[in-house]
Amino acid sequence: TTVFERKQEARNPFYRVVELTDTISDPEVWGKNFPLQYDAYLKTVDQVYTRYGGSEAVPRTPTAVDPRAVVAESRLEEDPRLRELWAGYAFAQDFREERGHAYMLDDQVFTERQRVAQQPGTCLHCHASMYVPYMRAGGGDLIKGFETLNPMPYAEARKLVSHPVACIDCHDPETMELRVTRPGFLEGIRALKASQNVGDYDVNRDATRQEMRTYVCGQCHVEYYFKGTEKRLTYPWERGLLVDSIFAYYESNGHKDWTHARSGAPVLKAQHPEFEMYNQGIHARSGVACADCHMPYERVGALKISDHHVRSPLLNISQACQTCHKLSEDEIRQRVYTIQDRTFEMRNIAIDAVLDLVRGLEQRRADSAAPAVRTAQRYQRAAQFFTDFVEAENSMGFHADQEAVRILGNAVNYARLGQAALRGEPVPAEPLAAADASAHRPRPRGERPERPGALGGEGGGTR
Amino acid sequence: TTVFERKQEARNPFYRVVELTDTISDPEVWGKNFPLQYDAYLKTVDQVYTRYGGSEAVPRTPTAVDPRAVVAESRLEEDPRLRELWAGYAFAQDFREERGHAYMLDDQVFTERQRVAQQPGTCLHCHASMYVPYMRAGGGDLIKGFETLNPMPYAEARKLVSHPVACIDCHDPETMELRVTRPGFLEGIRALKASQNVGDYDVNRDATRQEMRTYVCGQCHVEYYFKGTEKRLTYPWERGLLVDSIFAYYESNGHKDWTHARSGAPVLKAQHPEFEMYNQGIHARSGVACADCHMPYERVGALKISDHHVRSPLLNISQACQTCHKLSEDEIRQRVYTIQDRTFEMRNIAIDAVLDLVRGLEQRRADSAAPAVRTAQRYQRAAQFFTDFVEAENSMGFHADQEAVRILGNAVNYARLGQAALRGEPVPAEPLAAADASAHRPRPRGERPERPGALGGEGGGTR
Amino acid sequence: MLAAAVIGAALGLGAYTFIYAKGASYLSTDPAVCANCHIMGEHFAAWQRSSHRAVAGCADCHMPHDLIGKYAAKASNGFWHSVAFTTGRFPDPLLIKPHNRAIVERACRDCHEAVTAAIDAGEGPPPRVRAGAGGTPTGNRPQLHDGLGATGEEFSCTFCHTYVGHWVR
Ligand code: HEC
Ligand code: HEC
Ligand code: HEC
Ligand code: HEC
Ligand code: HEC
Ligand code: HEC
Ligand code: HEC
Ligand code: HEC
Ligand code: HEC
Ligand code: HEC
Ligand code: HEC
Ligand code: HEC
Ligand code: HEC
Ligand code: HEC
Ligand SMILES: [Ca+2]
Ligand SMILES: [Ca+2]
Repeated sequence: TTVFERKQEARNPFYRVVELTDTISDPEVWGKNFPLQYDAYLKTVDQVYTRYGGSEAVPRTPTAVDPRAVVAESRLEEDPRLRELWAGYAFAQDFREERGHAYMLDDQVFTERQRVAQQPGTCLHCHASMYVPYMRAGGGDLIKGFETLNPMPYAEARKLVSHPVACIDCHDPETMELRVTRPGFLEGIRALKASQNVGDYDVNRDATRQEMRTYVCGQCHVEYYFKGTEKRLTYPWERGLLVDSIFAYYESNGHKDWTHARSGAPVLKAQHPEFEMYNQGIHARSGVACADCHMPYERVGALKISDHHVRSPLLNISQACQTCHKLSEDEIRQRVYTIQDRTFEMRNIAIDAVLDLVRGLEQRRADSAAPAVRTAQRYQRAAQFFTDFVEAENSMGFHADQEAVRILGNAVNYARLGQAALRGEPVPAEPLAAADASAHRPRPRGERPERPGALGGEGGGTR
Repeated sequence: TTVFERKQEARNPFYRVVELTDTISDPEVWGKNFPLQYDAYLKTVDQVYTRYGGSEAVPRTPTAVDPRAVVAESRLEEDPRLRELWAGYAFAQDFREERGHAYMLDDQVFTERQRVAQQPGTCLHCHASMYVPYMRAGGGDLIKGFETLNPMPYAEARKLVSHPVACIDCHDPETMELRVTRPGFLEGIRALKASQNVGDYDVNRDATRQEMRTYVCGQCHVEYYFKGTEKRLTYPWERGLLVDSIFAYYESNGHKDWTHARSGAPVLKAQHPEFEMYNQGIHARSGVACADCHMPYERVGALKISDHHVRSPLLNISQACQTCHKLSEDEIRQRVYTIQDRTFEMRNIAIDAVLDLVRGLEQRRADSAAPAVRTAQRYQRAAQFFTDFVEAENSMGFHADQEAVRILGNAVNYARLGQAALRGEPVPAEPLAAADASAHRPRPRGERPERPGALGGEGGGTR
Repeated sequence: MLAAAVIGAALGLGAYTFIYAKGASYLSTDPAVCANCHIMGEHFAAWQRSSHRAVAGCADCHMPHDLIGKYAAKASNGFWHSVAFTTGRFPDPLLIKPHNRAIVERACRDCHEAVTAAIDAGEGPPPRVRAGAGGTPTGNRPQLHDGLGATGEEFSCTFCHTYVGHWVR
């Protein structure tokens, strides 16, 4: 190519080959207008791993029930403690490292978690291109379609979808502007904003472009649960995004994901709270969006486009980080690993702590009615959720480094208090009260008036 | 090059009024040549507090034993738990928020810690201008002077000094270049470098200018202990600066600061490990020095000079932070408080955890010979040191936010294991082994080879 | 021989671009012409919002202030940037090269020596060689000292004042 051509290129970003409408799910069609983005999008089949992320391509012999020839590594084999941690729940059966978007539909269909438990159509909300299917099922009403698919048996609902997340799920076909198409997020963010006294929040109307670069990911990379018999997908954000607020929410409605097989406690499982954790981190605070790191702008010829090969930024450090951090790739990688290794250390300590409590409770299964045991169970519920909140989050602490370790520190403390409860020692009835229930609470320093005028003492500076 | 040679290149900003020599401690004399720095230096008598730092000017009626009319707030009154934490040690008697350099000598002389315990001359190393006194006592040999003063009774050694830290302690009188004058740091950093396979390290010869901007502070803002009967001031860095390495060092030589009055455990007290913590933080990693934040450049007239009013950067955000962080003062302050509040929360949890263990041990004082109790005591020693390492560090976590919380998380875990030991449950004999002693240690992910070539799976991108 | 061919090609190519793409603009001092290359665009935009827009143009910071050096650097940068631009082979995002950073460092001082006289020795002996590195402060930001050795500056203005020219973050 010559500079001349490059100057041409710069003037017209793409050629409109086909007319895109609001009913075309197939990304291949969209790809005709946007070949560069489409080619990158297809690359999400690649499997490359980093120290804690990416994914490992593990070959397997396809079977009738599971035709996959390659899967991602099993997290259960990597750390058998997880089977004990989730005893009695489908996750103890099969839990793997997540991989690229291209696999989302297959991996959901063929996970053994489908065989050990009856899953609802709700699952598809985050594992397929749902915009068109929802609109169809709802006769043009997205929410109605959502409500129709949720309660369906998974297998039945599965027949209505045909692609993993596709262009139409994040883009308006006419303007190509970003848009949120997921009822779960539309309702979740609205509840969150309401808790911040922002009424009637409509993300597609009120969000800034930079916010949208995060919200489109927040459609799926969040903690969730199925509400009631309608199995309505719900994001527990009514009280805020902090793990403490989310746990308080579950305490208030008494929701449990399952009863722990060994301790008998009514427990919770956190799932991929990337959006929630990211929001506690320095990058969110600095206005950096998911897309800035996971879909960084790349120079293709004269064009700057968003890299649609969504993946670990550690596999693309120069574009993902060096725009803002003028450091060597190696130094940047080391900074991430330093943060992740610290988190990994505390994660391991926290899992041990929870399991110690579980074993203590197991020995007391007989008198599980005893108040002491009941209280200890509540502490397990807290310790377990807090531990899981970091374990299930996929950046191994990077998205909010100090917060991740704060959460794990609290988890260890809940486990400690649970064991104390088992011993019949007095502990706060409410785990969430523990952090504030210190015997000798110091005068909160924060409450001192800020910065009074300077006051010269007698000094000694020159004596 | 020297400040004076700079004359050739530009208008020399300084008028050489007096001839400075290596025997002039009095900063007032130096101030004749450098009035701007001297005026700022005198300002360290100001007392202004921030949420967790600065200091509060508390008036008191002078007495014969303690003539101070103003002191800093008592940390013991602020958080009475500290009396229990340090039961049996001088710190349980009197421990205050630290204030400006101008007070260092008086505050050391008049603290009640002097009355409840016999202190050695070593104390002065970091509380006075020592260069000239050491040189005198050593007949021109700094180390000899150091060794002479250390074992002296404090009151006697006190007579040999006359100023708080002064210009001569950080500057070469001829070139005005920074220099390290403290034997404790000279020997400590040399031991540290040796552990990193850097032989014969001479800080004044080998350090870069930017490093010196940190090392002059590292002369005093560090963890320390008095070695042997010679009371030699020693910085425990032989194995590294991490709290884990420092604790391992104390385990290896069996050093204890005192025997805990309530648990009978041989415990340690960490003191102001600013240098150690800072080195685990992102700023150290980015090459930012103590002086960059605590002595930022300021424009005075036509000149920019270093602000010698050493203080909390939160009292001077525009100079200390805004050159690198283009954010509002308010946003910067909030970022610091967010980090500090998280650290403060975990600090409070950790102190409670340690005290729970202490009470458990107290009830078992009778059979303190029992192996279970002995083990529990070792865990108290670990939990207590880790907790103190953050409690005693003066930035409330800011210098290394994630590391501070990791340390506290480990402290809570040590307390938990100590209580388990008391119950006779099996725990690792070595507290430091606990973090690695997990029953089911996952395959360290780090050990997977880094980034193998991409491998395309069967995908499903367009199915 | 092969090498020669490659160089020859590079020369031809470079020369072509140099002329066509107003590579000659490197010999001018009008910021707009640096922006001629779209990849310089964001810097141009950022510079227009910077504290120096009114007082220093690209060349004031990126070109040596003495005549010979100025044209040498312009020619070399102009030529190589042209080659790189045409072949499309260059890092994205751009990272300043040590020798060019040294030029910038020098430029700061040329304009601000009076202000910084008290804190900066200006040109002097090469900076102390750092023993050890490891976890030591400056050890992890190599580029902080890259190029400084070349001019003998003891420390880097841009370490703190990265924003002055054009902050593209
Ligand atoms: C400042 C950069 C940055 C931002 C912003 C960011 N991430 Fe990440 N993310 C990372 C890094 C670094 C990792 C760790 C990757 C690794 O360990 O290989 C990561 C990991 C992940 C992973 C696991 C990736 C893998 O390879 O297994 C997911 C999923 C993820 N992030 C989603 C998100 C979402 C959703 C958001 C926004 C809510 C977000 N990230 C915001 C940098 C970022
Ligand atoms: C709120 C969105 C959402 C819902 C609802 C959801 N998932 Fe996922 N799922 C994700 C995200 C995001 C990932 C990737 C991150 C991760 O694996 O933690 C994922 C990963 C997976 C994986 C691959 C990793 C693993 O866990 O082995 C499987 C399998 C899976 N989901 C199955 C299901 C099933 C079954 C359901 C319904 C019970 C379901 N998902 C519901 C968002 C969701
Ligand atoms: C998971 C969400 C997601 C999916 C799926 C997705 N995109 Fe994007 N796309 C984005 C984001 C985020 C941006 C950046 C938008 C911005 O900066 O405002 C973007 C930008 C674009 C742009 C604008 C130019 C650019 O590259 O920044 C085009 C064109 C585009 N996408 C096409 C596609 C096509 C074609 C597909 C399907 C093959 C697709 N996108 C699938 C999230 C997505
Ligand atoms: C429709 C739901 C959905 C949306 C929208 C979505 N993701 Fe994902 N994402 C998933 C699922 C499900 C997986 C796991 C797929 C699997 O393991 O089979 C995943 C996996 C990932 C991974 C892991 C890749 C790897 O190699 O481990 C990253 C990183 C990621 N997503 C980032 C993002 C970002 C950034 C956005 C927004 C630009 C986004 N996702 C939007 C559902 C979604
Ligand atoms: C769009 C700009 C931007 C991008 C892209 C970006 N960062 Fe940052 N990063 C920041 C800002 C802003 C801060 C906060 C500190 C500051 O104000 O300088 C920060 C802080 C950090 C810190 C220090 C905070 C901590 O937790 O220790 C690390 C480490 C970091 N970033 C790593 C990364 C990595 C790795 C990537 C790429 C995956 C990345 N950043 C991408 C802007 C960015
Ligand atoms: C990046 C900026 C930065 C660097 C570098 C830094 N500090 Fe600090 N330091 C702070 C902040 C912010 C605080 C919190 C002040 C407050 O809470 O009011 C602090 C607090 C302190 C305090 C307590 C101050 C008070 O007002 O009570 C001391 C002592 C201290 N630092 C010493 C050091 C030493 C010694 C070094 C180098 C080894 C260092 N700092 C490096 C920013 C920094
Ligand atoms: C000779 C020992 C010594 C040296 C060298 C030293 N300090 Fe201090 N520093 C002290 C002592 C002792 C105090 C406490 C004084 C008191 O409370 O009476 C103190 C207090 C402080 C405070 C707290 C001020 C406040 O308002 O709470 C800060 C900040 C501080 N030093 C920073 C530094 C920095 C930065 C350097 C290097 C540029 C440095 N110190 C060098 C011994 C030293
Ligand atoms: C290695 C250097 C060093 C040595 C040795 C040292 N100090 Fe300090 N001292 C400091 C620093 C730095 C501070 C300010 C930071 C802080 O208070 O945590 C300080 C603060 C103090 C304070 C004011 C705050 C408080 O604790 O009430 C007193 C009093 C004090 N020291 C007494 C002593 C006594 C008595 C000794 C000897 C037993 C001693 N110091 C030995 C460095 C030292
Ligand atoms: C606790 C350490 C410390 C003490 C005490 C100290 N200085 Fe400094 N001084 C510094 C540091 C750090 C710098 C910055 C040096 C550099 O950037 O290389 C400095 C720089 C200077 C400079 C060079 C110009 C400038 O402002 O950067 C002069 C002159 C100076 N100090 C004079 C004095 C005088 C006079 C006193 C006594 C009144 C004094 N200093 C006390 C640490 C100290
Ligand atoms: C000389 C430059 C410099 C100075 C001065 C400086 N910083 Fe930083 N700061 C950095 C760098 C570099 C990073 C690492 C992130 C990055 O690479 O952008 C950082 C990161 C941070 C972060 C994010 C890391 C975290 O732990 O969350 C905060 C918060 C921060 N700085 C606050 C401050 C405050 C407050 C001050 C003043 C007391 C200050 N900084 C002074 C350069 C500086
Ligand atoms: C006031 C001084 C100043 C001016 C004026 C200036 N620059 Fe720079 N430039 C710098 C500095 C400093 C850096 C190095 C930034 C870094 O990496 O720390 C730089 C780096 C660069 C880089 C390398 C990429 C990067 O971001 O580091 C490019 C390209 C660049 N400048 C182009 C320009 C252009 C084009 C102009 C005019 C529109 C310009 N500069 C004007 C100071 C300046
Ligand atoms: C012919 C197109 C073109 C013009 C005109 C141009 N640049 Fe560049 N510039 C480039 C390219 C291509 C690169 C990347 C070269 C590389 O990094 O290998 C670059 C890189 C740079 C860099 C960073 C890399 C380095 O070599 O340090 C700086 C600084 C820079 N240019 C400054 C300028 C300034 C100042 C001007 C105007 C006087 C200018 N450029 C005009 C094409 C151009
Ligand atoms: C062509 C002359 C020139 C060059 C080259 C130059 N400056 Fe300046 N600079 C000025 C002038 C004129 C001002 C505005 C008047 C003043 O504040 O002194 C200024 C202002 C500043 C300011 C104060 C405003 C601000 O942005 O905070 C800083 C800091 C500064 N320059 C640093 C630098 C640095 C660092 C470099 C090199 C990367 C540099 N300058 C290069 C002339 C120059
Ligand atoms: C360690 C950080 C640091 C370094 C290195 C540094 N500066 Fe500064 N500079 C500052 C700070 C802080 C200020 C004060 C800003 C203020 O007063 O608000 C400043 C102020 C200035 C000003 C005056 C701005 C005004 O108020 O008009 C100029 C000009 C300047 N610096 C240029 C330089 C030059 C040239 C160099 C290299 C020789 C340099 N600086 C090196 C931190 C630094
Ligand atoms: Ca993964
Ligand atoms: Ca203080």
